[in-house]
Amino acid sequence: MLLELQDVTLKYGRIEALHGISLQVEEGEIVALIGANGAGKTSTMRAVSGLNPLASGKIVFNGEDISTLRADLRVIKGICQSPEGRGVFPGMTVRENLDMGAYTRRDSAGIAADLERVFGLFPRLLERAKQAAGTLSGGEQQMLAVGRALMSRPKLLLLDEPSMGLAPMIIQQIFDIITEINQQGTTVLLVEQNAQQALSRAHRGYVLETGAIVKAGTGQDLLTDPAVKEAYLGVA
Amino acid sequence: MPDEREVLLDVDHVTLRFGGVVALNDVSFSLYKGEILGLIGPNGAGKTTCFNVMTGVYKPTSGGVLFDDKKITGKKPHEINRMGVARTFQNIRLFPEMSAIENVMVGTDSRHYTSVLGALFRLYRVKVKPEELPRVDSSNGLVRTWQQVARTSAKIFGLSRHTLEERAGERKSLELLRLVGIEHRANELARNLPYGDQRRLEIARALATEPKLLCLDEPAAGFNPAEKEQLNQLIRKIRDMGYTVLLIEHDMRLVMGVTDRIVVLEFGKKIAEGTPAEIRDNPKVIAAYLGESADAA
Amino acid sequence: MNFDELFGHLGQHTVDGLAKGSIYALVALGYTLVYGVLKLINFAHSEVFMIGTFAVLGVWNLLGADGTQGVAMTLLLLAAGLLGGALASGATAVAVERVAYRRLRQLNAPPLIFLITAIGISMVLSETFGIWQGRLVVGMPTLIKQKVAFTIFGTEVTNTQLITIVAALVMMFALDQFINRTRYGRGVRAVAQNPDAAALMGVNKDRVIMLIFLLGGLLAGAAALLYSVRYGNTRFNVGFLLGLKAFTAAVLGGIGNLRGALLGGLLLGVVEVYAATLTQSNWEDVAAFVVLVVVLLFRPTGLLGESLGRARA
Amino acid sequence: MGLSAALLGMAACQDAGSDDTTDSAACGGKIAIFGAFTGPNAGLVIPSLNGAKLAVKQFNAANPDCKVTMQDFDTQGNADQATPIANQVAQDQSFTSVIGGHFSGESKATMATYDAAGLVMVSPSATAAELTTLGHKNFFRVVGNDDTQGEAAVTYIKNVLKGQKVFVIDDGQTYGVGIIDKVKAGLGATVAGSDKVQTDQQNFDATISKIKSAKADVIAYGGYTNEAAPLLKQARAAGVTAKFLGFDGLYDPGFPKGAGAAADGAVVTCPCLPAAEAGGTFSADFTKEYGEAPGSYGAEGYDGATILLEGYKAGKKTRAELQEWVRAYDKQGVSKYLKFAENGDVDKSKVVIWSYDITGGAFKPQQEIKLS
Amino acid sequence: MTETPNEGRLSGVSNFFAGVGNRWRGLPKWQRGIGFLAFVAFLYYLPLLGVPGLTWLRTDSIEGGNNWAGVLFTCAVYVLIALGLNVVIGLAGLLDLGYVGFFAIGAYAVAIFGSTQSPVVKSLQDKFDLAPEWAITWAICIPIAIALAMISGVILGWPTLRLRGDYLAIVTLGFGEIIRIVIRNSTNWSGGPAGIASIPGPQGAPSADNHIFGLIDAKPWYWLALSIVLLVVFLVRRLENSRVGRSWLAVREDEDAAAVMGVNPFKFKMWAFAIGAALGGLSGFLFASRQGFIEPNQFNANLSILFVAMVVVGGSGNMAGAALGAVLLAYLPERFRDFSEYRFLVFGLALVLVMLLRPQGLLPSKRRARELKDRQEEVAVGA
Repeated sequence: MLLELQDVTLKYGRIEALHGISLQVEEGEIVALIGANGAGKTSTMRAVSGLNPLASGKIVFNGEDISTLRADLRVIKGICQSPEGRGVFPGMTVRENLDMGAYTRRDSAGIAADLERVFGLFPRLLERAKQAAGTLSGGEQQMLAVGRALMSRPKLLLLDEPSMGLAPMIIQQIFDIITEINQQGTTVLLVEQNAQQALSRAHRGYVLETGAIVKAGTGQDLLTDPAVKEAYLGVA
Repeated sequence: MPDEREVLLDVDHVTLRFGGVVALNDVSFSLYKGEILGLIGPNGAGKTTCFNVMTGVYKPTSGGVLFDDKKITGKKPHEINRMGVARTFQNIRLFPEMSAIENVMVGTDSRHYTSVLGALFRLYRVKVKPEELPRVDSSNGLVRTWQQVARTSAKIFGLSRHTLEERAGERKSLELLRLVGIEHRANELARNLPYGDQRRLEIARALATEPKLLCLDEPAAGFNPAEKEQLNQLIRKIRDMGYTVLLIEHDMRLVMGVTDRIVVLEFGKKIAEGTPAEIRDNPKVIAAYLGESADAA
Repeated sequence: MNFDELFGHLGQHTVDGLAKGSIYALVALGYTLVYGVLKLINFAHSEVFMIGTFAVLGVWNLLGADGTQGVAMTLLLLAAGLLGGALASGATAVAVERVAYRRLRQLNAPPLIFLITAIGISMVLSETFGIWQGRLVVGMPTLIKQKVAFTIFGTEVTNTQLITIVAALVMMFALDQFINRTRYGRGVRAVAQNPDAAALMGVNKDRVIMLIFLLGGLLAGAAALLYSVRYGNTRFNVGFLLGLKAFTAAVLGGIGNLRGALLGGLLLGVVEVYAATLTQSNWEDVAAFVVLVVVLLFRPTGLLGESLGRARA
Repeated sequence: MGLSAALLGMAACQDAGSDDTTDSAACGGKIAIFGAFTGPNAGLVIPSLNGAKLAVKQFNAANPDCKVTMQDFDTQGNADQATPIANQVAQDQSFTSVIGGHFSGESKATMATYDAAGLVMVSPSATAAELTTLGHKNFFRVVGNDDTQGEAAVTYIKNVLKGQKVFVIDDGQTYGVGIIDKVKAGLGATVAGSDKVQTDQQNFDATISKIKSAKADVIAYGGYTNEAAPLLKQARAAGVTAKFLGFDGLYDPGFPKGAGAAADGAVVTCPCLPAAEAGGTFSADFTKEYGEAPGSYGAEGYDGATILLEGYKAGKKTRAELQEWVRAYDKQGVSKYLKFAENGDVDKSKVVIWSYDITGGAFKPQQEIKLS
Repeated sequence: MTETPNEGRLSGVSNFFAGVGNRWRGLPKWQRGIGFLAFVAFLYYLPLLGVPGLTWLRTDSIEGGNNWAGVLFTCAVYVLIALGLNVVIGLAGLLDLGYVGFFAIGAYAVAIFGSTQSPVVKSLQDKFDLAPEWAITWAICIPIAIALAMISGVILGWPTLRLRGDYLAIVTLGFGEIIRIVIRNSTNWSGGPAGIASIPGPQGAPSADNHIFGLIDAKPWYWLALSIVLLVVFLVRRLENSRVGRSWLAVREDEDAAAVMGVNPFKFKMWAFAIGAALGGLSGFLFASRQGFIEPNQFNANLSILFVAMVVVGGSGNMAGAALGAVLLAYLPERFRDFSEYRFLVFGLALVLVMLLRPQGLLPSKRRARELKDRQEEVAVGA
C-alpha cells in the first residue's frame, strides 16, 4: 500500500470540508477521485500534499505516518502535487518553473534526463522555454503544471483537474501522458471533473459527494454505474 | 419568436483578452424578462468570466453589455447593482464575520436613503402609524417607565428615517431568510453556517438588493441530490416572484430541469443556444462535455 | 527658487543625489525582499541598519582606526567593517524574524499586528542604543580621505561617492543574479509568487523567509559600511529617517521589485538633492513624499510594478 | 451609588489637604527645577542642573535652620511634557519658586501658567529673545538673550574672523532661526548665502554645494550638535575651508566628539562664562563635586539657584515675595553681575559673552566678546 | 507542527477579560445601563481620586510626578484620538500612519484663528482695523478646526484611497510629515518653528482671570474632554449600529462582494477617513486650547505610530479596547516617570510582548478576536 487515508476530516475555519474520508492507493495504480464541484476532491488532495492540516484522522505514506509532516518535506518523501488552477509561477520562465519541480533533487544528470523527458512529452513547452509562464495559454499552463510535477520524480503524483479548460484533443493527450507516466512506474492519484476520461483510464475510482466517499470501485464499474452517469452527464 | 419578448440584458459581441489569452471570443446572446437562462460549459470555458463582464467586474476588450437598454460596461459594480443586477459567487463570498441577517441587511441597504449624517444625527423624522410605535412590555418598573417615555416621544416627534429603514430592512431580511429556508439561523455568523446554508444565504443577500436580474454562479456546487432538489424549487419560486434569473451551473440535471433556455460556452465561444431539449441533443455540446470525439471541436 | 544653482551645477547635484540614493537603495532592498515574499512592512529594518553602523564603528575602534593608516590597513579596515556590519545586521534581521515574526506567522496574524510588533522591536533596539551610546551623534574615524576621483563635464565625482555608487550597483547586480539565477533565488521567487505551489515543490518556506531576512540584513550591513565611510558618524536613531526614505524608495520603485528598489532609491536621492538645492534643505522631505504621491497616482504599484509577487497583485 | 457619593466626599477632603507644609518652618521652602535632563540635548542642561544642586547643597550646609529643597522635573525639552509639570508645580503650594525652563520652547509653553500661579521663573539658559517680550512679569533669566548673542556674533565675525562672505545656516527650530535672523540682519550684505537644515538630517550635500557656490569664508550655524557635527564633518571632507562659527547650542562636549578632527578650529559663542573666570570658588567646588568642569551654563544654574536661596534666607516665603525679591536683586554672581531689566532680561550691560574655540576635541575659552 | 508556545502565559488575563465581558453581556439591559452610569460617574470623579488604596494610581504620587488631572486630560485627548483612528483602522480597515496630520491641523486651526499672537489674526487685525485683542472666538474655532481637518482628510483620501493597504500606509505617513514640515517651514502664517502661544480656551485667551478653564487647574479641562469623549462614543456607536457600520464591515471583509451588493466602497472609505479626520482635528483642537502653546515639533511621525499602537494594542474595532489602549499608552509613561531614560525601552518591549502573546489586543472586538482565531485555524501544516 503506497498511500492510505484513514478517516480524514479537514476544516476550513469552522466548516468541515471532509467528513472522515478513507481511501487507499496501491503502488502502480491510477486512482481517480470524481465528484461535483465542492464535493471535497481538492480538499482531499490538499490533505494528502500537506497544504491543509487535518482536523482528525491519519495519512500513511509508504508505511510511514505523515499526518503532521510539513508539505515541503512530503515532497522529499515522494509526494508531488500539481495544484488545481494550474498554480504555475507566473513570473518565472517555463524552464525555471520546470527547475522548480526539481527543487529538492541534486542529481543534475537525472534532472537533465527528466527535462528531456518532459520536453519530449510536451514539445510545446520546449518552444516556449524562455517565455514567462504567466503569458502562456490555459492549456499550456496546464501542461507546464503537469510537467513540473513530473520533474520531482514523485513516487505518488497528485493531479488536480489536469483537463480543466482544455480542448478535447489536448485532454486526450494529457490523459495519454498520464497513462504513460503511470506505465513508467509513477503512481497517480487523479482528481477530475471529466469523469468519463478519468474513469476510463483509472484502475480504481472513488466518488465524493459533500465531503464523503459515497461510492468506490474499479474504473469500469463506476463508468457503467447509472447513478454516476446521471450525475455527471445529465442523462439517465 | 424571441423578438416578441422584452430583452432585459443584451450581451453584444463581447471579447475579452487577458494578456495573450482570449477568455471570451465574440460572445453574443440575450436574456428576456421573466425567464431562467442557463449558461453552461466545461470548466474553464469562460462562464464565470462572461458573468464577470455582465456584472461589471471586468471590462470587455471589445463589445458591450446592455441592461434595460442602458450600457452596463464601464459602470462600477455598485452602480450596476443599483441598476438592478444582483449576483452570487461561485466560491461563496459572504461577509464571514457578520451574522446571517446582517449579511442580508447589507443588501437591503442598497435601497435605503439614510446618509452617513442621517445615521449620525437621526434628525430626519417621519410620522409613524400607531402599530409601529415602540412597545411598552417590560415588567421591570424602571425599564417600563423608559419605554413609555420612548413611546410618547415617538408619538410626538415621530421616528427617524434611519430607525424606520433599519426596521424595514430587518423585516425584509427575515422574510428573505425565510424564503431560502434559514430563518432559524438569522443570528449566527455567516462563517459558522453549514455550506448549504451559506449558498442559500448568498441568494437571500442578492435578492435583498431588489434586483431585476438575479445571477446565480454555480449555486448547486457541493450539494447532494436532495439539496439540489430544494434549490430547484427555490429557483422556480424566485422566478415565479417575477425575477429574471441567469444560472451558471454544472449539474445538468438541475440545469435541464429548471431553465427555459440554455447558452453553451466552450473556449470562450458560444457553441450553442436553445431549449434544454435542443441542447441535450446537440452533438457539439455532447462532444464538449463528454470529450468523446475530438473532431467536434 | 534657486534655478541658477540647480542648473548651473546640474551634474554635480545629480551625482550627489545618486550617491545619496545608493544608500537608500541598499536599505530599500531589505524592505522590498521581505515585502515581496511576506507582504509585510518590516519596520524594524531601519534598526537593522543602525546596528550595522555601530558594528562598523566597533570593529574600527577595535582595530584602532584613526584616519592615518596606510592603504593596506585601510583595505583591511574596510573589509573588517563590511564583515562586522554585515554580520551584525544580518544576525539582527534573522533574530528579529525568529523572535517576533515567526510566532505571528504561525498565528497567521493580520499585517497590522506585524507592523505594531515591528514598531515595538524597532523602539527596543534604538532605545537600547540610545541609552548605551547616548543620544548624540557619535563620530567615526575618517577612513578614506575624500578626494576628487575624476571630473566629467565639469562635474567632480569624489572617491567616496564613486565607491558608494559602484558598490551599491555591484551589490544590486549580485543580488539580482542570486535571485534570478540560483536555486535559492528561485525558491524565494516561488514562495513570493505562490507559496502553496512552492511548498508542493518542496520549498521550505521558513528557510526561504530566514534567507530573505538574512539577505536584507547583509545588504543593510553593507549600506551601513558605505554610510560610515561617507558620512563618518552614526546615532541611535540614524535608521528612523533613513528607513522611512528607503521604504518610500521601495514603494516608489514598486515594492517587491528589486530593480524597482534601486530605481526608487536613486530617484529619491536625486529628487531630494534637487529640491534642497532649489529651495532649502528642510524642504527635501516634502519633495520626497510629494514625488511618492504623484508617482502612485499615475502608477499605483510604483514605477516598475511589483515583481517578486506579481502573481498576487 | 451611595458608596461613590461617600467616596466623593472623602476625595474632596483628601485633595484639599496637600497645601502649606512650609508655613510651619520659619525659613526655607521648595524650588522646582525643570528642563531636558534626558534626551539628545541633555548634555547642554545637565551642568546647569548640577550647578543649581550644588548651590542648594552648599546653602543647606551653611544654613541648617533654613532648609531649602529642590525637586527636579524632566521635560526632555518638549513643550508638551513641560505643560503638565507646570500645572503640577503651580497647584502644589509647597513650591514657591521655579528654576527653568532651560530651553526656550518649554519656557514659552509654561510661562503663562507659572505667571498665573504667581511663581517666579529664573531661567539659566533659555535665550530666545521673544521670551521677555510676551508680557509675563514672572520670567527672569540670568543669561544674555539670542539678540545679544547674535550681535556679539556679528561683532566677532566682523572683527575677529574678518568674514567677507558669510554663509548662514539654521536648523529651522526656534532657537536656531532666532539667532540666525539676528546675525543676518547684523551682517547685511556680507551674507553670501543661507540654508535651513532639518532635525536628524544626515546628508548635507546640497548645503555644501551652496556653501561652495557662495565661496563663503565664514559659516555661521544656529542649531544643535546632532545636525552641526555631521554637517561640519561632511563640509570639511568636501574641502570646505571656511571658518565655522556656532552658538551656545553647540557648546556641548558632544559636538567636538561627533565632528571629530573636523571640529578643530571651530568657534562657538556662548553667553556663559568660562569656568576659570567664574567668581569665587564655584569652579573648584563644582569640579570637586561632579568630577568634571562646569560645562555650559553650570555657573548660570548656580547663580539662578543662589538668587532664590538668598531670598529664602532673607525670610521670603510666599511666591509673591520671592518674585519681588528676584525683581529687585542686584548683586555680583559667579557668572556675571546679576541685575534684571524691567522685562526680566539680565541688564544688557552686564551680559557676558565669550567665544570658545575647539582644539584637540575640547573647548578652550578664547576671548570675551565686547559689544560695541 | 503547529506548535502553540506561550499560549498559556497571558491566558489568565484573557480569561479574566473574557469572563468579565461574558458576565457583563449576560446582565439585563437596565442593569448594564446603571453599571455604565456608575462607571461614567467614576470617570468624572477620577481627578479627585483619593480613595485609600487607589491613590498610588495618581501620577503625582511619585517624586517629580506629573499633575494628575493634567495627565487625565492627556488620556482623554488620546482616547478621543483613538476613537477617531479606530473608525479608520478598526471599522473601515484602512491603515493610516499619518493621523498626527489631522491632529496638527485641528491644533493649528485654533492657534491660527484664535490666538492674538498668530500671524493670520495679526494681519486680519491690520487689514480690518481691529483691536489688538481681537481674535476668532474659541467656540467658532471648533467648527473651523473640524471642517479643516475633514477637508484635508478628503483631499488626502481622494487620490489615495484607491491604493492598496500598504501603499496607503506610506502615503499617509508622508502626509503627516508634510503637514508638520510645511507648518514648520512657513513662518508667515503658522508661526514657524517658534509656534503660537496664547491659544484661547472656552473663557478666551489664557490669563490669570480664567478661573474655570484656566492655566493651572486641569480638572475642568479633563471634565470637558471627558464629556466630549462620551458624546463621541455615543455618536460613533450610532454609526456602528447603522447601515454605515455595516457597510464598513462589509467593505473590510470583502470589498468586491460589498460593491456587488450595492455598497460604494470608495464613498464609505472616504467617510471613514473624513470622520476619523474630524475627530483627529477635534482632539488636536482640545489639546491646543489646553496647552495654550503649540509648536510644530509636537506633531512628529512618532506620534502617529504611537496612535496606531494605541488602537491595535487596545484592540482595534472595539471602542472600549481602543480607549483602553489610549489610556494605557498615555498614562503608563507618566506613572512610571521614575524609569526616566528606560521608559521607551520598556514601552517598546511591552508593545512586542502584548502583540506576541495577545495579538488581538487587550480588549478586542468580538469580531476581530474571532477573525484572528479563525485565521489561526486556517494555517497550513507547513506554514
